Amino acid sequence: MRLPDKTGAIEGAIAAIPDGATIMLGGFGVPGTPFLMIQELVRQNKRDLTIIKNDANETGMGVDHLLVAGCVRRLITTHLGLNANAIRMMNEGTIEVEFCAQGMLAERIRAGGAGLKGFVTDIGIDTEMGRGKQRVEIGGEVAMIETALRADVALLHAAQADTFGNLRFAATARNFSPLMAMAADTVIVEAEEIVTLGTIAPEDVHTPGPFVDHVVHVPNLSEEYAVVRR
Amino acid sequence: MRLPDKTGAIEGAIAAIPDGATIMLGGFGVPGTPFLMIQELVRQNKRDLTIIKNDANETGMGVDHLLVAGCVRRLITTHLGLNANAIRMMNEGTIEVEFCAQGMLAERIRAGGAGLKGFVTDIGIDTEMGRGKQRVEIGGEVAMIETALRADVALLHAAQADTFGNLRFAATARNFSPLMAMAADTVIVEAEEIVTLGTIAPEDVHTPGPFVDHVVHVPNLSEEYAVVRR
Amino acid sequence: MSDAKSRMIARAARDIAPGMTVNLGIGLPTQVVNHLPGDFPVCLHTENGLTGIGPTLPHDRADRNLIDAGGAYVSTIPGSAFFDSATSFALVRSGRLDLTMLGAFEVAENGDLANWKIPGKFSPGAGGGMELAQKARRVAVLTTHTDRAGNPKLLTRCTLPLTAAGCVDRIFTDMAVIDVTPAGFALRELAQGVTIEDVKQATGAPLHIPSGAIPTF
Amino acid sequence: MSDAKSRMIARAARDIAPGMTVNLGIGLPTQVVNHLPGDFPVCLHTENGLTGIGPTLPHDRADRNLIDAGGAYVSTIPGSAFFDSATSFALVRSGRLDLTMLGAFEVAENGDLANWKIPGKFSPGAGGGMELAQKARRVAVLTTHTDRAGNPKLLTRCTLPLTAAGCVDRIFTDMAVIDVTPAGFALRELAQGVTIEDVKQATGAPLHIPSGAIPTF
Repeated sequence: MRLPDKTGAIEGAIAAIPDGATIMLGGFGVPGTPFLMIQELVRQNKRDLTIIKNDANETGMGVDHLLVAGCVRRLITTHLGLNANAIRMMNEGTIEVEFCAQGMLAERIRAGGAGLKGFVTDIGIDTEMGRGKQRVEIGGEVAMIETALRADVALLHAAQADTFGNLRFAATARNFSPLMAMAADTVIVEAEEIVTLGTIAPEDVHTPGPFVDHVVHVPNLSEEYAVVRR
Repeated sequence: MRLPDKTGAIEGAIAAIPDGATIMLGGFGVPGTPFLMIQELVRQNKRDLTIIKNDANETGMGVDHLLVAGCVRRLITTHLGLNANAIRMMNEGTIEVEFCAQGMLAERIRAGGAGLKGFVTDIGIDTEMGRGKQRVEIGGEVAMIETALRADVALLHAAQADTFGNLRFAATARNFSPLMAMAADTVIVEAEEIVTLGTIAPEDVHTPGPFVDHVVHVPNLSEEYAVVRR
Repeated sequence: MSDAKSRMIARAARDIAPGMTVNLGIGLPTQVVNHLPGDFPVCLHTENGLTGIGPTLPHDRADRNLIDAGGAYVSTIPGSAFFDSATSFALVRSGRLDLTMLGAFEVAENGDLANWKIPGKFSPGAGGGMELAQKARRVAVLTTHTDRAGNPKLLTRCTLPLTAAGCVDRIFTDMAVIDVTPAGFALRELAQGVTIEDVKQATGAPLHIPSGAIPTF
Repeated sequence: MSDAKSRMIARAARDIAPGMTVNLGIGLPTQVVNHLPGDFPVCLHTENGLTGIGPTLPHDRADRNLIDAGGAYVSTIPGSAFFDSATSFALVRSGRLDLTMLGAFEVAENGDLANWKIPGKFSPGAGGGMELAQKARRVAVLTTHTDRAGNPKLLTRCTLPLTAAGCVDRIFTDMAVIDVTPAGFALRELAQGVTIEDVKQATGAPLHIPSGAIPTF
């Protein structure tokens, strides 16, 4: 046996994403955000997207390009504090925003990726984040059901990928990416380095290749990857 | 800052486990089973234990020593097919056995480790494994609640640990261990090799040190670690 | 192994398409891999935490930490990955397993599968079989057409506790290839030397026979 | 920074015991680390996936992929570990976080905390604060005793949306160290030059004054 090759070009991989798609984007702040694939979404003028990402980056970078270009209908996120533009669009009603506690967003995505329907938790039960959520009793205690999240597509940035899609992430760029890799019908990864099969030792794989559909090479990173404006 | 040292001796770490404790044991078959700590449990004659482990190893090894010595009251497991002794004790009523589907056992342990109360799934819904489980409706579909599992103690075998308890597992010896490391109040790890802080690169850690309480060195493995009798 | 069994296994191997991720259950299904060409592009999964299973190894060359879910010493190939049991079943339940091939005690014409328990006789626990059966995108069963006593294993309804309901897509036996369809069992192929009547007689449920020639394997 | 604020931060640092795993929230709490001895045995956690946070780095020496949850460039120390966001919050929710120190808009005498939303003015989302507040074994708040307009932040009941109910154990302010007890706020220590009366006046809820001398920080 040999493992299949999943490498391809960024344009074609992104072209297959329809308008109206639900898209998970890796990244917490700058690290892990797939800036080049986001730019390609904007270039191909995708419309009516639901975006699932920890944050909306900052004004002028990443998710903000999608917002400004009018690609986004709905945003599921944990924090918009560094993007005044996103908060303005939310307040004006230009975009819908669903807020999750950060660990709840991570866990909802993981539940989708683990083929579960949801999970039972007491996080936020005494807060407005707990409103409207289905209650259940376990062992005499009342808790809430958080529903699993899945997406049509996940766009992820990896430090290293092999041709089968085994992935390694750098430092805190890992964050939501391994979870999103499990939770989308199609997973597209931009990798700074693409290596031959066997270069990544089996013990050192962060995301196993079977979760990944397409690997695109991004040898030349845009300025966004290193710039922090704060 | 520097990270605390958690290394110690096997006898003391095991001595703190009371009779009646619920103990998770890593391992799927031979790989990952903490045979030396199991032997120490037997030597210290712990009683009335609830053991959570994928399988009961084989007759004459690992969990079987605990069964033969009468240490076990209850076993939560997925498969006893290679231990005729365990099946006999179950049928005779000498031990209680609770069977889970394998991925459900893994996920219940992970849910405990993730501080969740449980999760919602349809696995086994049409089978006798689904009997007696609380039903809920999500998105118009009926599913079941599987409750989280936690333990007083997890006993794990690692290939490598640093003095803070960052762990690496070998090959398929990983299996349930990273999940159990999150799901027990006290986590004791026997490691074939103990290395200085910084030897394991931060990107290459399988289980982060904060989940681990005690690390004991087992430079001389017993015959059980390599013997397969089938 | 009988010639018929061996042809059944070889025939099952032809249902593995290039690029698939596949889990081959303990027993007969494990042997399907021996019938794949050496450079065939496929990813084999085992539920104890490995994708990219390489050849089985003799004990003296084995890595003591590297087994498959059946306990056999296996190896890695370039691109293999190890992961924990939760990730392993996440892969199964989230739809990333294109195909599983499993053994069976009984298969019903509605696709119900029983392969883990015989009350009072055999109850070792379900292991990972339930999730493979319920969640793999495609479930194939490899089994002798009848049990040792000659009783049919393909039935109108299962009598044993189910592994999963309505999960089986196709059955490979030493007599035939049979699909589970909305109308029940449908004959697709015949083993060499086996007649339609032979299969009908050995099957404990109605068997739909399509018009036209039935291919042989 | 005022001398009083700086002493508050130094005092908070003394509540970190050797061997703890600690999450220091964005803002004032982050600065607590500067008051720990260089070889102090503690593990700092940040919710974007790192245990063992090392010193912050200037931009020109930073690793672009290595930040804390506040976006600051940080570094590793020997024994650091990276992990994904689910594992990071598993650590928080499963009780492995011995202590978190958080900022506050309001704290109530029953331990309720509000620090994420001011309806109509500030609603950027809760980030990771809810789980830190609800699940860390011990929750300390660092805050100025009053807001910029001089209004008390320690109240009988919170008026803003809660981050978590009944979660706060101790409050460090520029005026005092106050514990949340079953009987409400209890004064433990006074900042230099601050009187009991000063604290009472600046607190929007009854303040229990223990008998005996009140230590100063």
